[in-house]
Amino acid sequence: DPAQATDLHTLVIGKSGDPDNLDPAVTMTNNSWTATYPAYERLVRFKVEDGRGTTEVEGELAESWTVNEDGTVWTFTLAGGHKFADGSPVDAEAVKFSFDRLLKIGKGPSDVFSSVEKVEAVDDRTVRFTLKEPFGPFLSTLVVDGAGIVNPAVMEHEVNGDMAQGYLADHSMGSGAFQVASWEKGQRIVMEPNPHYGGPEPFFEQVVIRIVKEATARRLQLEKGDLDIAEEIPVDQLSAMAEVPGVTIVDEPSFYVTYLYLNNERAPLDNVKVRQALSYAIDYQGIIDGILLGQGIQMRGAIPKGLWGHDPSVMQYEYDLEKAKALLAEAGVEDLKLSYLYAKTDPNWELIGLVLQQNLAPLGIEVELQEFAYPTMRDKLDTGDFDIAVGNWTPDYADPSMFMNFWFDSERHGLAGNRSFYTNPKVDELIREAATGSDQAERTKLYQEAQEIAVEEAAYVLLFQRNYQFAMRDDVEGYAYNPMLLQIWDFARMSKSE
Amino acid sequence: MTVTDRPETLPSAEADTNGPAGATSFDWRYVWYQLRRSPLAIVGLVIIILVLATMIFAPVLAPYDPNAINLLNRLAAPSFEHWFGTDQVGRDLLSRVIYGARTSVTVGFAIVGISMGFGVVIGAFSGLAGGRIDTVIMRFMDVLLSFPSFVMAMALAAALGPDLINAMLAIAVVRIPFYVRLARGQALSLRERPYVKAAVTFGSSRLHIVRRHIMPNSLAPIIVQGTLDIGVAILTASALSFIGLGAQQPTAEWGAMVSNGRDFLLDQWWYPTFPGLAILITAVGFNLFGDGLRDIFDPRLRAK
Amino acid sequence: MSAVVEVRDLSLEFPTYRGPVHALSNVTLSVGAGEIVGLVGESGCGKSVTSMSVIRLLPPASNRITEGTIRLIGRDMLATGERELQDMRGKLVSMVFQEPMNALNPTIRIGRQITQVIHRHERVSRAEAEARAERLLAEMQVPDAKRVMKNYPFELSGGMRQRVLLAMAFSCNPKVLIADEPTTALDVTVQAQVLTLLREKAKERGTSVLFITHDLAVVAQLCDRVYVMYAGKIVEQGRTADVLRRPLHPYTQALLRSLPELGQPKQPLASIAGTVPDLIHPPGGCLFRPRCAFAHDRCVEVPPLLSGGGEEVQHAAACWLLADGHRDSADTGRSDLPSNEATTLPAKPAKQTLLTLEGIGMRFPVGANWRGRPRGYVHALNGVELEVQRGETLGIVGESGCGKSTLGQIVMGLLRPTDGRVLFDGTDLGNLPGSEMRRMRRRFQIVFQDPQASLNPRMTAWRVITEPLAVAGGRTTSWLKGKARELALQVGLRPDQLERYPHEFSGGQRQRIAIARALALEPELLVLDEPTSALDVSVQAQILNLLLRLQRELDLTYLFISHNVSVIRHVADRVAVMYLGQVVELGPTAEVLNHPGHPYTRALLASVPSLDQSAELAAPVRGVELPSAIRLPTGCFFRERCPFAAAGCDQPQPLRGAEADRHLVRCHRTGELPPA
Amino acid sequence: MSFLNIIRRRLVLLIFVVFGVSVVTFVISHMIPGDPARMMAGERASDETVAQMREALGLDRPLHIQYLTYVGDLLQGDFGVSIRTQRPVMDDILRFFPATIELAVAALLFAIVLGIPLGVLSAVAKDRGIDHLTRTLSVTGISTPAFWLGLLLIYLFYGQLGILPGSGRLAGNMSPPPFVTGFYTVDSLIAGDWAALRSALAHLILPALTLGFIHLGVVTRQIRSAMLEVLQEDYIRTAKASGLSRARIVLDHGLRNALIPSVTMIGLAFGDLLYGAVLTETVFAWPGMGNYVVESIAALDFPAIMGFTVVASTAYVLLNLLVDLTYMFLDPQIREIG
Ligand SMILES: Nc1ncnc2c1ncn2[C@@H]1O[C@H](COP(=O)(O)OP(=O)(O)OP(=O)(O)O)[C@@H](O)[C@H]1O
Ligand SMILES: Nc1ncnc2c1ncn2[C@@H]1O[C@H](COP(=O)(O)OP(=O)(O)OP(=O)(O)O)[C@@H](O)[C@H]1O
Ligand SMILES: [Mg+2]
Ligand SMILES: [Mg+2]
Repeated sequence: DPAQATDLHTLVIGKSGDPDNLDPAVTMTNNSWTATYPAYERLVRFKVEDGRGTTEVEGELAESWTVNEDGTVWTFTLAGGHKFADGSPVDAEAVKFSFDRLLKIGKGPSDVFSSVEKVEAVDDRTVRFTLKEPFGPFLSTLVVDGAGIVNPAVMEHEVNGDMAQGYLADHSMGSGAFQVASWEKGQRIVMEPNPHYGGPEPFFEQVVIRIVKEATARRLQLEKGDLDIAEEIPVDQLSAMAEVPGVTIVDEPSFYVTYLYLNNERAPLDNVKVRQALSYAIDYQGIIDGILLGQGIQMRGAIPKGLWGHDPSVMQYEYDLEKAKALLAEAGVEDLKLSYLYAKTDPNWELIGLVLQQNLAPLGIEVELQEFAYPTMRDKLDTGDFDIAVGNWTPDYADPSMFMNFWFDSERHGLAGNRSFYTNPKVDELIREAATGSDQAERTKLYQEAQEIAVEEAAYVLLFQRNYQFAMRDDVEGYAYNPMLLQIWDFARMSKSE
Repeated sequence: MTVTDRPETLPSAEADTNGPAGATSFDWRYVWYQLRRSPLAIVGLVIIILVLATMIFAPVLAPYDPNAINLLNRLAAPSFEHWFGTDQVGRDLLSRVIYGARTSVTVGFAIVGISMGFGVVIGAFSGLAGGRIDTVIMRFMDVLLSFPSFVMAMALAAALGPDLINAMLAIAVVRIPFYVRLARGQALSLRERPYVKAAVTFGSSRLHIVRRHIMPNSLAPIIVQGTLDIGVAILTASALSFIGLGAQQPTAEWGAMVSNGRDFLLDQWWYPTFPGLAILITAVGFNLFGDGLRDIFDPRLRAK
Repeated sequence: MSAVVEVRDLSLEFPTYRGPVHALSNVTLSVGAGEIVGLVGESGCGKSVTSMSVIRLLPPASNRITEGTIRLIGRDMLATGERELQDMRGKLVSMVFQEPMNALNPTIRIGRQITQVIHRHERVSRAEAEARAERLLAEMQVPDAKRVMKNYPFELSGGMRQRVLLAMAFSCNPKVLIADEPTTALDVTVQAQVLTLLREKAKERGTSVLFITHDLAVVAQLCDRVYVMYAGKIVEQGRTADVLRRPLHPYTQALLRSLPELGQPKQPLASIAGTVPDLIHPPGGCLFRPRCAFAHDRCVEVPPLLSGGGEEVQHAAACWLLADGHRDSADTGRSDLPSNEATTLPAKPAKQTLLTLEGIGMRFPVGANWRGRPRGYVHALNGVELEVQRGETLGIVGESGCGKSTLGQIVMGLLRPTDGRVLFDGTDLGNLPGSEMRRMRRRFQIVFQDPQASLNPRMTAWRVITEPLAVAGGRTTSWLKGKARELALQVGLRPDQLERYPHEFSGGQRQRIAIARALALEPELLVLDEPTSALDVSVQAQILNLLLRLQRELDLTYLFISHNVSVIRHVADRVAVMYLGQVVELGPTAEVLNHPGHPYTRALLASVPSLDQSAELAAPVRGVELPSAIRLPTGCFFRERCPFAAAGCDQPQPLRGAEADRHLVRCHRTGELPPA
Repeated sequence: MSFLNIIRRRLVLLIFVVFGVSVVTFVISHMIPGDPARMMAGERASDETVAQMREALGLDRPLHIQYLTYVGDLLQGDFGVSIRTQRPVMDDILRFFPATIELAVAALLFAIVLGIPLGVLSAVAKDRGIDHLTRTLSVTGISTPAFWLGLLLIYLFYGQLGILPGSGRLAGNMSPPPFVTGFYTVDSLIAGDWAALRSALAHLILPALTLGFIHLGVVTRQIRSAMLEVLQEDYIRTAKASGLSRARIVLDHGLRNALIPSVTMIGLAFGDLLYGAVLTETVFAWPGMGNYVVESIAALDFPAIMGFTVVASTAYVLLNLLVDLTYMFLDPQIREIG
C-alpha cells in the first residue's frame, strides 16, 4: 500500500502547465481556471444533481433573477451572506465593478459579454444588466470564469491605470472558498481557505496545484501518493494506472470535440462531393480505437451528446471507401494533394494526420503534414491558408449556440469557429434566429434544422467527442464531474478519507 | 667537379632524421600507425562506417516500411517481429531507427558542410585581408558568437516553421563563426610562414596564395574540427527535433522519436530508449574518431 | 681517477611506426671526478639521448635499452627504482638544458622554483632555503638577486634564465652536472659569460661536468676531454687538445675542415658529402662508411675504438684505418680540399650600386591601451644607410633581435619601412604601382633560415622550385618539370627526387630546394637570411660552397645575413655590424674583423669561442642586460654596456670614417681605444 | 592587453550584441505569421477586441517606430509584456533566472570537481587502460543527448528505484525558503530549514547530473589535452631533472599551467550550459529560464523570447568578460605586465 504522502487536509493536484495569469478578466486558459474558478464566485453556477454536474444553472451569489419581455434587461437579486476574503460583503456595487472592469480591460474574457450595454447597481442587493440586443444564452454565460466577482478593494493595487491587472495576475481577491496564497512560477500554486467564505467550511486546509510537466512524472507521483489528482494522463497509460491500487481513473464523456476543417473556399474542397468523399473515407472507429483507445465516441452532428439540442438522429458519416471513391469520381477530380495543418498543441493531432495520410491514400489523395507553432497555425487558419486543418472545441457556456453559431455563421469566416469558411444563407438565417430566442424548445428546433443541412454539406469532418480523463487517489471524495468544468474542481465540496 | 658540388647520389639520402612527418604534412602511414595505436579511434571509425552503411542500405536492412502505421499494433513490446517494438501508431521502431540514420547523419553532414563552407571562406579571406575588413568581419563574428545560439536556432526554427531544413540552416548559421575563427587563425599563422612570404616575393596573387598555400595547409585541423562537429550537429539537430522544432512527421528522426516516446517511458521504455541510443552511439563514433584525428594532427600533442 | 659517470656499451632504440630508431649503439663514456668532459656531434647523433639516459629521464615507454650499463657515482642506474632516481636527481646529479626560454615554469616565481628543489632534497627551513637561493643567484652573477627571486621567468632575459637554471642545478651541490647545449640558444656575448661562469663554478665546487654541444670551438674553450659522436656511436675520444689538433677519425677530420673559421675566405670548404644515415636502417659496419673518402672493404665490419698510438693518453677512434696502418695522421691520406683553381677570384667589375637603403627606420606597434592604440613601439631599425654593389656580398652580422631579418624583409618589399627609402637599381620600391612592383620583384629573391618552414609541405619539390614560374602562368607542366630539373642540377639535387615532398628531404637538401626556387626567376640580388644557421656544420659547408659557386657562375649579388662571425668572415666582401637596429660599423670584411673600430664589434669578436685553446674566452661586455628596443637608450645605444664609455657617449653618434666610405664606425672614441 | 582594455572591448561588444540580438529577434518576430494582439485577446475574441488590443500594444504603428520604442524601453529595463502570461517579461525572467543559475552552477561544480581529476589521471596514464576508460566516459558525456539521459535517469532513479524526485525544485508540500539568493539550496541553508535543504538537494541531483555529465566530458577532455601539452614542456623536464616528486610535477607544475588555457574553455562551457539547460529543464520541469523560453517559443511569445535572448546574451558577454579577467589573473605574464 503506497504511503499517504500528502497531508489528509491538503489536496495536491498535478497539472501539466503553469497557469499564465490569474486575473479572471485576462486569462483564457483552463490551467488558470483551476485556480481562479474556486477563488471567485459568480452570480450563477451549474447545478449538481446526484453527485453529477449538469449544464443547468442555479443561483450562487444571486438568489433570483428576472428578465424583461424582449430579453434585453436582466435583474438579479443577491443572496447576501457572501463575503470576500477580507471580510467585506459581496454587494451589487461589487458585481457592477467586476463587469465594468472586465469590459474596460477588454481582453479575451470580455468577448462573451459584448452584448452587455450597461450594468447598474440598483441597490445593495439588486443589479441590472441591460443588453444591446436580446441574447439567448445570456444566463449561461454568467457561469464563465470571466464573470467572477472581484473585490472592488483591489483598486488599491492599481498601478498606472491598469485596473489592478498587475496585482491580480498573481493574486486573487474573490469570495470563493479558496484564495491564492502563493504562486511559485512554474512550480506550484498554494491556495488557502477564505476565512469569510459564505458556504460550509471546507475540509481542506490547503490546496496545492503543482506543475509537473512530464506526464510520466505526474503519473509516478500520483501512484506514489505525492499527488491526489493528476491531470492529462495519456490514454495509453490509463489502463496501466487503473491497475495500481489506490488509483481511480475518472473517465467521463465530455463536450470536447475534435474535427477537421475543410477549406470550403479552396478547390477542390469547395466541391461538396469531394468533402463528402473525405467524410466517407475516414476510419472513425479506427481513430477512436487506435488513438483514443476507445475512450470517445464518433460525433453525430455538431452539437455534442449530453448538451441540450443534441440530435441523436442526425446523419452520421461512416467509413465507406467505395462510396468515397464514387463521390470522388463524380466530382471528377483525381491525384489530389492536400495539406494537413496542425500543431503540437494536442498530441493527437499528429496521429490523426498520420491516419489521414493512410486513410486517403487509397483514394489517390496524398496528404502532406504541415506542422506549425500554434500561433502560426492559427494565423493560417484565419487567412484560410490550408486545405485540411484540425481543431478542438469546447463550449465556454452550456448552449448549442457555442457550436452552431460559431461554426456555421458565414459572418464568422476565419474567426474562431467557422474556419471551414462555410457559407449557406439558409443556415445563417436559422442559427441567427435561434441565437436571439429565449425559448429552449424553439431554439432546439431551429438548430437541428440548420445542423441537418450543414452535416449533409460536410462542412467539417466530425471526428470524435472525446472522454475527459484524469487520475485520482481513491481516497478523494466529493468530486462532481461537470462536462462544462474541465480541469476545474470544487475544492470546497471535496474531502479525503483517512 | 669538386666533391662538394656533387649531387647527393647516396642511397640513404632519404634520411629524415627528425622523425615523423613535419607538423602539417600528411603521411598516411603515420596516420594509420597512430590510429592503430589508438583503439578508441578505431572504435569510432567502425561506428561511423556502420552508421554510414545503415544509412545507405536502409531499404535493405529495414524489415518494414518505416512509415506504415498499424493502429492495431500500437506500442508493441520488442519481440521477434519487432525487435525494437512499435510506436504509438504501430510503426516498426527498428525500421524507423534505421531510416533515422539517413535523416540524422545527412543533417549532421549538411550542417557541418554549410557552416564549414561559409566559415572557411570567410575566415581565410578575413585573415589574409587583415586590416579594417578583418576587424569588421571578426567583430561581427564576435557578436554572432555571443548570441544564445541554441535559442536563436529555436526562435528561427519556430518562426520559419518547424522543419528539418530550417532547423539545419538555423544551426549551421550559428556555427559559422567557429569555422571563421579557425580558418582565420590558420590563415593568420600561415601568412607568416616563410613559404607564403616567398610566394609574395615572386609576385603571387592573393588568390594563388589562398589556393596553393593557405587552403591545403589549413585543411587538416579544419577537417578534424569538422569530424568532431558532426557529432555535435547531430546532437543539436536531434535536440531541436526533441522540442518539436526539427523533423516533421512522418520523417523518421531520432530526436523526434525520443520526444514522441518520452510519455511512454515508464511502460514502453523501448520507445524512447532505442532512438536515444542511436543518437548516442553515432555521436560517440564521430567524437571518438575526431578525437583520434585531433591527437594525430595536433602538432602540440605530438611526442617531441 | 675514479669515474663518477660510467656508461658502458649502451645501446638504445625508439620504436616508431617506421621501425625502431637505433639512437645509440654501444656508447661507452666516462666522466672523472672534477673533470669537464665534452660530447660533440651533429644534430641527431644521440647526444641528448645519451645525456638523458644517464639520469634515466627518457620516458620509459618511449624507448628500449637493449644492452649496456650506466653507473653514476658507483650506482647502477638501470637497476635503480624511480623513487631513488628522484632522490638522486637534483642532489647528486643535475641537468641544464638548451632552451632557457622554456626550461622554467612560466607561472611560478623564480624564488619558489629554486627553493622547491632545495626543499625536495634537504630538510631546511623556508627562510634558510630562501637565503640559499638568493646566495646562489648572486653567485651566478644575477644582479639584484632579491628582486629576481620574486620575478616570473618571462621577466628575465635568456641569459638571466640560464643563470637561474645554473643556480638551480648547483643548489644542492651535485657531484655531476650534465649540461645539454646550455648556450646554443644564447647570443655569443651571453654565451661567453655563461660558459665562463659554468667553468668557474664547476672547478670551484669540484663538480664533474658532462657538457654537450655541437660546437667544437666551445669544446676547445671548456673541456678537458671530449667524445665525438656520429649516428649514435662514439667515433673518437681523447684529450681536447689532441682530438682537435690531431683528429684520428675521418669524420672528425672532415668536420673540422668544414668549419669556415679554418677555411680561406671565399674558397670552397671541405664539406662532407651526403647526409647522416637513417638510424632506422643504418648501413652495416662503420656508420660513416657511405660518406667516408677512405672507406674500404674492412669497413663493412663495425670498427672498435682503437688507440691512435703515440704519447697521447686515451686518444682513440673507431676506425679500421688505425688498425690497418693505412694512415696515422690527418695530414696524410687523400685531401678533400679542392685544388687551387678556384682561388683566383674573378676581377671585380667597376663599382655599380644595385641596392641603396636610405635612412631606413622600422617600428612595430606593441600592446594596446584601453583605446586600442599601441602602448609603445619596437624600434627594430633606426636609420639604416647601406649600399650594395653589383656582384659583391654584403654581410650583415649582429646578435639576435638587432633587426637583421627585418632589414632583409624590407629589402624584399615584404615589409614597408616606417621611414626611409629602398632604391633598387635606382628605382624607389616604395611608390611603384602593383604591376611594376611585381615585375621588379623578379630581380631580387630571398632564402630563409628555416628550410623546413620555407617549403610548402603539400607541394612536390618540382612544384616548389617552379612555383615562381608557374605564378606567371602560361607554362605547361612538362616545360616546368624540365626547368625544375635544370635548376635541381644547378643546386646539386638529384632530378629523380623531384616528385617527393619536402619532408622526405634532409635539411641541406631542403635548403637547396629553397635556393633553386630563388634562382628560378634569374634574379640579380639574393637576400640570404641566415641560410645555414639551422644546419649542421658539415651541411653548412655544402651550402656555403654552393652559394659561392652560384655567385661566381651567375654573377649574383648577395645580402648575406648571419649572426655567425665566422660564416660572414668566410663569405662576405664587406660587412655591416648591427646593434639595436643601427649599423655600428661598416667596411671590408677583413678590415672590420681584424681591426674592429667599435667597442661592440670588439666585444662580439672577443666572445666568439675559438678552436685555438690558448685564446682565452673572454666575457667583455658589462653584465648589463641588452637594452629594450621599446625604450631605446639615449645617445650611443651601446653606452651602458660599453667598457669604454666616457663623456660624450650620451650624444647620438653618426657613422664616421677616416677614409670616406671604406671603414665607417659609429663611435667617437675609435681612435682612443686600446689595441684589441 | 590590459584589464581596462578587455573590459572596454567586452562592453563595446555587449552593445553590438544587444543591438544585434534585438534586431534579429525583432525581425524574426515580425516575419512570422500570427498576430500577437489576437493571441493576447484570446481564441474567440471579436475583431474589435483584437483591434483594441493591437492599439494598446502599439502594434498599429510603423515597424521602425515599434523597434525604437522597444529599444528605448529595453534601455530602461522594460522588456515589454509577455503575450503568453501577460505579465512584464522582466518580472518573469527575474523569477526564473536564479533557478537556472543554481542548476548550472551545480552542474558545473559536478563537472569540474570530477572532471579535473579525471582529466589529469587520463593525461598521466596516456594510452593506458585508465586513459581509455576516462576518454570513453568523456566522449560518452559529450555525445549523450541531455534530454534522453534525463529521461533515463528519471526512469531509473525515480520510476524504478524511487529514491530521487524526478521534477521540480522542491517537494510539493514545502514552501520555498525566504528569498535571499534565489538558490533554494543556499537559501534553505541560510534559513536553517533542513527539510527544505534536503528536498532542494534531492531535486537538484538528477538535473545537475544530466546537465553536468555533458560538461564532465568537456572538462575532462580539455584538462586532458591541456595536461598532455603541458607535460611535454621543457620546464616539466627541468622539474623531473631536479628530482621533484611525480605528484608535485603533475599537480604543481602541470595542472597549474594546464588550468590557464582551460579557464577559457570551461568558462565558455558555462555559457553553453544555457543550451543544455533548455533541454534539461524541459525534461525535469525545472522552473528556470530554459523552460520558460521553450514555452515562449512554442507560443511564439516574442516579447518573452526577445527578453530572454537579450538577457542571455548579455549574461554570456559578461561571463566572457569574467573569464578573460580570470585568465589574466591566472597568467602572470599578462597580470604583471598589465
Ligand atoms: N622519442 C623519440 N622517438 C623516436 N626517435 C627519437 C626520439 N628521441 C630521439 N630520437 C632519435 O634519436 C636520435 C638521437 O636524438 P638526440 O636528441 O639525442 O640528438 P642530439 O644529438 O641531441 O641532436 P640535437 O643536436 O639536434 O639536439 C635522433 O635520430 C632522433 O631522431
Ligand atoms: N612583426 C613584428 N612585430 C613586432 N616586433 C617585431 C616584429 N618583427 C620583428 N620584431 C622585433 O624587431 C626586432 C628585430 O627583429 P629581427 O627579427 O629583425 O631580428 P634579427 O636580428 O633577425 O634576430 P634573429 O637573429 O633572432 O633572427 C626584435 O626586437 C623583434 O622582436
Ligand atoms: Mg639534443
Ligand atoms: Mg632573424
